[in-house]
Amino acid sequence: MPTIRIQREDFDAATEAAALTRGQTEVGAVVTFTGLCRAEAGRLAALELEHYPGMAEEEVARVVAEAEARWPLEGVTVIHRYGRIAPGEQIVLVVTASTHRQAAFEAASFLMDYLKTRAPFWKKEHHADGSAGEWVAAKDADDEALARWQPSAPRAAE
Amino acid sequence: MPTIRIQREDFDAATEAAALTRGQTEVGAVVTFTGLCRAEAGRLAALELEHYPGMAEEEVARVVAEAEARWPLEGVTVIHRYGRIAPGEQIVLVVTASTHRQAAFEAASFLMDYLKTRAPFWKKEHHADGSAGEWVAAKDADDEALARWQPSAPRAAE
Amino acid sequence: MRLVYFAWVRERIGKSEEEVVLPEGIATVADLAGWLRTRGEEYAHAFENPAVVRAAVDRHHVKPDAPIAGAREIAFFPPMTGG
Amino acid sequence: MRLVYFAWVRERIGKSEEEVVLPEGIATVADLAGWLRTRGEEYAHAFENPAVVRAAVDRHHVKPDAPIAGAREIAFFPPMTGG
Repeated sequence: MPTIRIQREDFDAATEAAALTRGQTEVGAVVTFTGLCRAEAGRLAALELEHYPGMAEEEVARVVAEAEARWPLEGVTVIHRYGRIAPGEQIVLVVTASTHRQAAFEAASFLMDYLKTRAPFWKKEHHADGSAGEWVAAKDADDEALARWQPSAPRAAE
Repeated sequence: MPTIRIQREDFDAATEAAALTRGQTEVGAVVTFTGLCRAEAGRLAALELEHYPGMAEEEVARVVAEAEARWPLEGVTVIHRYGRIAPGEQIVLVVTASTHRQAAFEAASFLMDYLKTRAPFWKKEHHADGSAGEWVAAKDADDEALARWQPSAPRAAE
Repeated sequence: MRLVYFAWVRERIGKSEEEVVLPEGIATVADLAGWLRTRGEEYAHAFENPAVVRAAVDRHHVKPDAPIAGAREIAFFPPMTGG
Repeated sequence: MRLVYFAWVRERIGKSEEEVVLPEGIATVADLAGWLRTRGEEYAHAFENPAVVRAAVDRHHVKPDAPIAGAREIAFFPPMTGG
């Protein structure tokens, strides 16, 4: 069973990773990805993360199910925060455990690419100088990152 | 400055990852890879890791320098243990920090592929049933994993 | 039918949700967006470039030609920027 | 010149290191491995398949045709299995 949490509170990556391997002796590889809020050279005071309650949990669960169908995983944890997040603070956590390292790496990378473009979260900037912040624009680079996982035809939806 | 340690003692991945981001506000992504000893369905009592003292540190440093030349990294930590390691215990740690997630993922994956095939470590199995253990054979899959990072001509050495 | 809005779509429309009764002939998400545009300046602003507004029907991402018959909740929002 | 051995190369030869004085005409790592093979059964066993034995000269990986002139320490070992 994957662990999926959408929460305002911070998380502890080590505790989550440890929970995934506790009592396990067939996990050979654990990959932990932590996404943090950057100050962008002092320009940013904070990010405000808005989410779609209900759909966020469901969509992350669908993305996790896709990863589990695609790679042999012994465990998956995804935690995504919402609310106000200051530079240096954590935003998102993905942990994957597998018998083999490439499965763990690829699944974690896949999950992040999909979360970036499919999980219903939106970031608004708060400027350090007090000026009105803007909604962060989606990046073409993120769509391109996603395309890596679709060697055949483009996806129907999305 | 990367952190590189070749040691008999266990390590704490969370402490190492935290050290890499402490006081930093431009790190957007941290990828942590932990390699663990598998029990292989109870067949294995332990792994004995032999290493080439001196060269191990130097070779890991060369591999890290290659990763730093190739990706924009804010920090790198590599810890590799030697000695007797029981199933469920940690063997190797790679932590990469970058402003962008793909750099952090790719550098960590690259480092693991290179450590597997270039760092002078050798694993010997101790069987759970007390029978004589064997040296673990190098895997073709690991050489193939390495080839991913060489889009042009094959490397001169190695 | 319940409509929910997020991020700058929500800000432009000036509300995060509403209940609507649809007129005849609104069959798809694109039809719905087109009808909403006619409901006032704030909606016209939110949907001024319909190609960039994404939609979800009952919490599933859909394309503009997705049917809305039987849907309980339809969401409109900009491209996601999570992660 | 100092020679060091690791893993099953070390086990087969029965020692982890030794100092040797090379005869004339030993110019490359492959030459050195070939000469070592003639020094007894244990060496012949270690180098029975020279293609699988790797070498490092002064702690750098090298290919069999690497020159050994001036080297202080040459290592022989099986393919690495770290990580």
